[in-house]
Amino acid sequence: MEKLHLLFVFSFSWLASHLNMWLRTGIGNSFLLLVTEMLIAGISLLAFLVILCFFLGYMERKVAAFMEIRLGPNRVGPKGSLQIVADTVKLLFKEGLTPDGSDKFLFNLAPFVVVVTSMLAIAPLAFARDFQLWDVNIGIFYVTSISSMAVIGILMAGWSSSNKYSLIGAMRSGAQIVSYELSIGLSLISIVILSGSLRLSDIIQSQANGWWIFKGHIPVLISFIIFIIASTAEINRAPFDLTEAEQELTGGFHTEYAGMKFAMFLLSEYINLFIVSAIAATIFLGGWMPFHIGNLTGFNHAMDYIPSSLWFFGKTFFIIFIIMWFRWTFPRLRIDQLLNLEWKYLLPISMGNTLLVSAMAVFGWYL
Amino acid sequence: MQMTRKPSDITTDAKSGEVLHHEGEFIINMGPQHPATHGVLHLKIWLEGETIKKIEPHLGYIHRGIEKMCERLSYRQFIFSTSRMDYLSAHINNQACALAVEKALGLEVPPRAKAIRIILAELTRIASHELWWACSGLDLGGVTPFFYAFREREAINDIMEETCGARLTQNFIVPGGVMSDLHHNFQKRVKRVLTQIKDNLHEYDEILTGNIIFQNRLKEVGYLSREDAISYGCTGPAARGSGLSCDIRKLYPYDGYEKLDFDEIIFNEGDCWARYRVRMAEILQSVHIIEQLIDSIPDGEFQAKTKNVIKLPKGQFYQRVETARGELGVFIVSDGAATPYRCKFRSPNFSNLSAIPQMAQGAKIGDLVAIMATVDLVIPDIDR
Amino acid sequence: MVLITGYVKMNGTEINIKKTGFLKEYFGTIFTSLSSLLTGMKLTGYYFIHPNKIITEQYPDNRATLKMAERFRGEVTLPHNENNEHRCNGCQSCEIACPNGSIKIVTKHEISEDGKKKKRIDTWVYHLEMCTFCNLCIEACPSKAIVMGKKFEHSVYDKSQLVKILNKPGSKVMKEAEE
Amino acid sequence: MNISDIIFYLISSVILGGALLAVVIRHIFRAAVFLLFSLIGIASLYFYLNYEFLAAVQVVVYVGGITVLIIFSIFLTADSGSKMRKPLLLRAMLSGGVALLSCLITVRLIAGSPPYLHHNGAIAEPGVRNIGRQLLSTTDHGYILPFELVSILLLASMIGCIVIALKPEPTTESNE
Repeated sequence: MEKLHLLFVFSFSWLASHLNMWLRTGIGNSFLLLVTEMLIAGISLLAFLVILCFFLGYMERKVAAFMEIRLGPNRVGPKGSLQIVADTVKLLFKEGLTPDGSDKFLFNLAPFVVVVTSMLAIAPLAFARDFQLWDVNIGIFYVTSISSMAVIGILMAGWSSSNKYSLIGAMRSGAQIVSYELSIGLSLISIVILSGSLRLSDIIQSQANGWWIFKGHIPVLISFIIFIIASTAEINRAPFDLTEAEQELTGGFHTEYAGMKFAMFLLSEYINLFIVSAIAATIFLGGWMPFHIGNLTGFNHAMDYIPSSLWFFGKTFFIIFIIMWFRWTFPRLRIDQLLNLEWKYLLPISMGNTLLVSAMAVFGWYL
Repeated sequence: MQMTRKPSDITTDAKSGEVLHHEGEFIINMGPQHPATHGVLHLKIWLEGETIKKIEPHLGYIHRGIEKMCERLSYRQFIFSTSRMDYLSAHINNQACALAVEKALGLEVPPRAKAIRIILAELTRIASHELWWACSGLDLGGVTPFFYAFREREAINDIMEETCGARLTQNFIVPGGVMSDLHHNFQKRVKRVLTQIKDNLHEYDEILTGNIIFQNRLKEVGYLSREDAISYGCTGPAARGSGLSCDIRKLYPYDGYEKLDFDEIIFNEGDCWARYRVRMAEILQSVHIIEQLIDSIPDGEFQAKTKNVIKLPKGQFYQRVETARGELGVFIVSDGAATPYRCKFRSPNFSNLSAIPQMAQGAKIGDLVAIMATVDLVIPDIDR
Repeated sequence: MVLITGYVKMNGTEINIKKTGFLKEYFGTIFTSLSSLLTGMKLTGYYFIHPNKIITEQYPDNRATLKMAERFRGEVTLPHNENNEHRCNGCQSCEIACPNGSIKIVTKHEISEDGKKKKRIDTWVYHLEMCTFCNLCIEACPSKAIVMGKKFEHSVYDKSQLVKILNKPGSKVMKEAEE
Repeated sequence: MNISDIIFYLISSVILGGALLAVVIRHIFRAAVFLLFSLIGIASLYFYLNYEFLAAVQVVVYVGGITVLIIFSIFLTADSGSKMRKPLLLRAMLSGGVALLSCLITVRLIAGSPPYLHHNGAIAEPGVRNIGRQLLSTTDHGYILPFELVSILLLASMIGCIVIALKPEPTTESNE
């Protein structure tokens, strides 16, 4: 029966525990065991990120194409699915130019800083039931703190290129990320207040009887919307892509980058996109928690049979799709409008919303 | 904290002593290769932060000497070269040249040719405005509208290809009429395109016109007063957005525009949003004009009889038309020979460009892109 | 519908923004702007789930079925019939009509059976790289010898390949087209 | 030497090396970046000691907040790209002396108090709830005062940035 269940529900936690057992029997030394496990986790994470970026790149092109009544990539591989691989190969073989007047040390460091900061934030994410790299007790706070570092890589890239467009792009990104962090923090805090913990696994567990977006009524819905808007701005995607602003700044902070160094910015953009969507899915949509309706046990049971990883990725890609949908619909904001939107609309509303949520938490007005 | 500027903060030119820039100012060269200049225009921009203090347009990157070239081409030949000026209203440029020659010769154009010319000119105007709409969406960061507009524009270009043989630089007009008669599919396809445009125009409004981000990018940006529009010589939608009545089709009708019912679109706000609405309304006006003509194209000749070698009488001849971007004037000085003695084009974009520094005073870089988008510059027309 | 009312500077002209009470305006703008954004998303979403509306032409794949318009100006051609005859009698009207000298007709004098000297073309040189496809040569040709071809894929690796000789070797002028 | 020692010395060398380079290097932007490395090193030391909350605060306040403000003010100063001139010998010696003195005091403090270094891992894992209570309580071990002081630090750096960024209004061009 247990075996049968596993056939239906492919479980990452089962895989992880068995791997752990196997390694434990094979390697006696605890230090070596730790190193091996870290290596396995790191390599599989890297492989996952690369595959994820390939997929997201393909998805973005196809979403864009279908929204723009065209076909998108359809030559390389089946339905053009290998187009992004071809592009990566092209970028790999391109010359990694370093401009003459640039600060060469910082110029070459910046892409790595950007990628590393985005990769760090992936550690506490729960990909499936009991499958988490690092269940740190300050999960959410950790992610926000790491994402506050992201701006530094962009500032470094923009400044060290010694290109005026890059510099303007970097300045814009600084103003943008620093201010939108506030809204993100406040919208996350509303869920932290309701669930009473910063630990991601606790937050997911608190949604066992219903996702926060359903349990939390309108205030949580508002903070969800604010989170989506602010995180779109935080990861510099259209309509908030003022740092790149192709038509204004010819590429913004990465104007001077080419080849692999440019690919790293692209990589970090997609990782960031995945992370904010995963966080939104975890915090508001219950992470890997399946969808349950009240006392419909039959329906709930059927939902339980869908693997938890599928739930997580389904929700995450739903939010990724929404953010892509934004990008391929809206024109770009101007810098002062961007700041006005944050300081005059999102921040006051999310502050008031936090008050409402606190009241909800104090009086137990949720489910 | 009032402080006087130190002399060391000002950089001056070593030779002329001219003040080049002040401390804290930031000079950016926008173009000649820049995604938003739509061609090889170079704008030298003095910035303070992101605010524009001064703009200096630098021209000449695509100067081909079309005016000089025209002086060695015969009156039949020189029409084609004007297609390469404002390539988005190539047909209307050709029409201007032909009209100038006809005016000089006192040639009467058959009514069928006139009707064909007007229909094609209005189709060109619609196609040009579609492209402008697509590009202004693109300039402001929305990529998707671009493809929606190109869907209709392609249909118009297909009609052009079928009747004129070319999609963009048609060269369908000859002195005294048009080159050949309409294709037998023409009326059917034009009607289909008109319904397609009218059916799809609401999508344009949904994705861009009604969009709050787009509106805020255009409203109260790039103000040009009516007085400034006059003194800079602005014409076309750029000036009509400032409340200046300057539609040549109304003021100096040609080729039978006087018999048609259409409105001159004027908005008084003078900002980018007004210029945007002028063009959007003009699409509908052009559709209206074509609808009046398409079922009642007169029968008869499509070309008046002209001599093999056209020689203009001695004198000076000027003809203006309304292109998609404003007033195009063709000035021909003839010494009685088979080629013009002097040929001069008054192009709308050159004058409209000169108003951009005025419009962009105190604007941001993002606003400059919006201004460039709504003025709708075609760079080869500036340089000629 | 003014979501962001900052940056009100219009060279001294004042703009009157209607005052309808702060809260009403504040939340009104939020709702109107959100609805305007959702309208746009509805449109793109509609096209996303309607792939049958895609307008892309699969160009290199549809070569077999691709049909150019009958008046399409691809290149100047000099049609020959099955007896290797063309209609050009070398009058050079097209060469004169061409605005940018992309046609060069080299003529020779042929002595016909009845002993008369006749002008015949030797080589009909067409510079495709200079041609602007303005159709003036076709218009000018009195004997309708040249027509516009439909071929449009002209890209070559060497510019010299674009200089074409249109009359086939050994070709003659048709009887009915002489003079 | 076991693995935790190796990690400790690695992190410490990043902190010390970053700090030293931040002081010595004469490119102002690079100095800021090395300062950043040093601060990240301190954060990772906290992580290493399982003080996650403190580490995250370190990242948010110092790396995400103060360093970004410093970098911004560097942007706004004129010659951020050129090398700074060499400091006066006297000043360099003076600051070196101060650094040495404070280093000695720290060593003396560590040597004279219960040994920190002999603990492996965390002394205690402070929960977020406890930290919150402690931070905002006014009882014996409450930290409301240091908490407020930290905010003053942020305020000070923000005001500093504004002062640098605020260009004096020129009088010569005011009526152009």
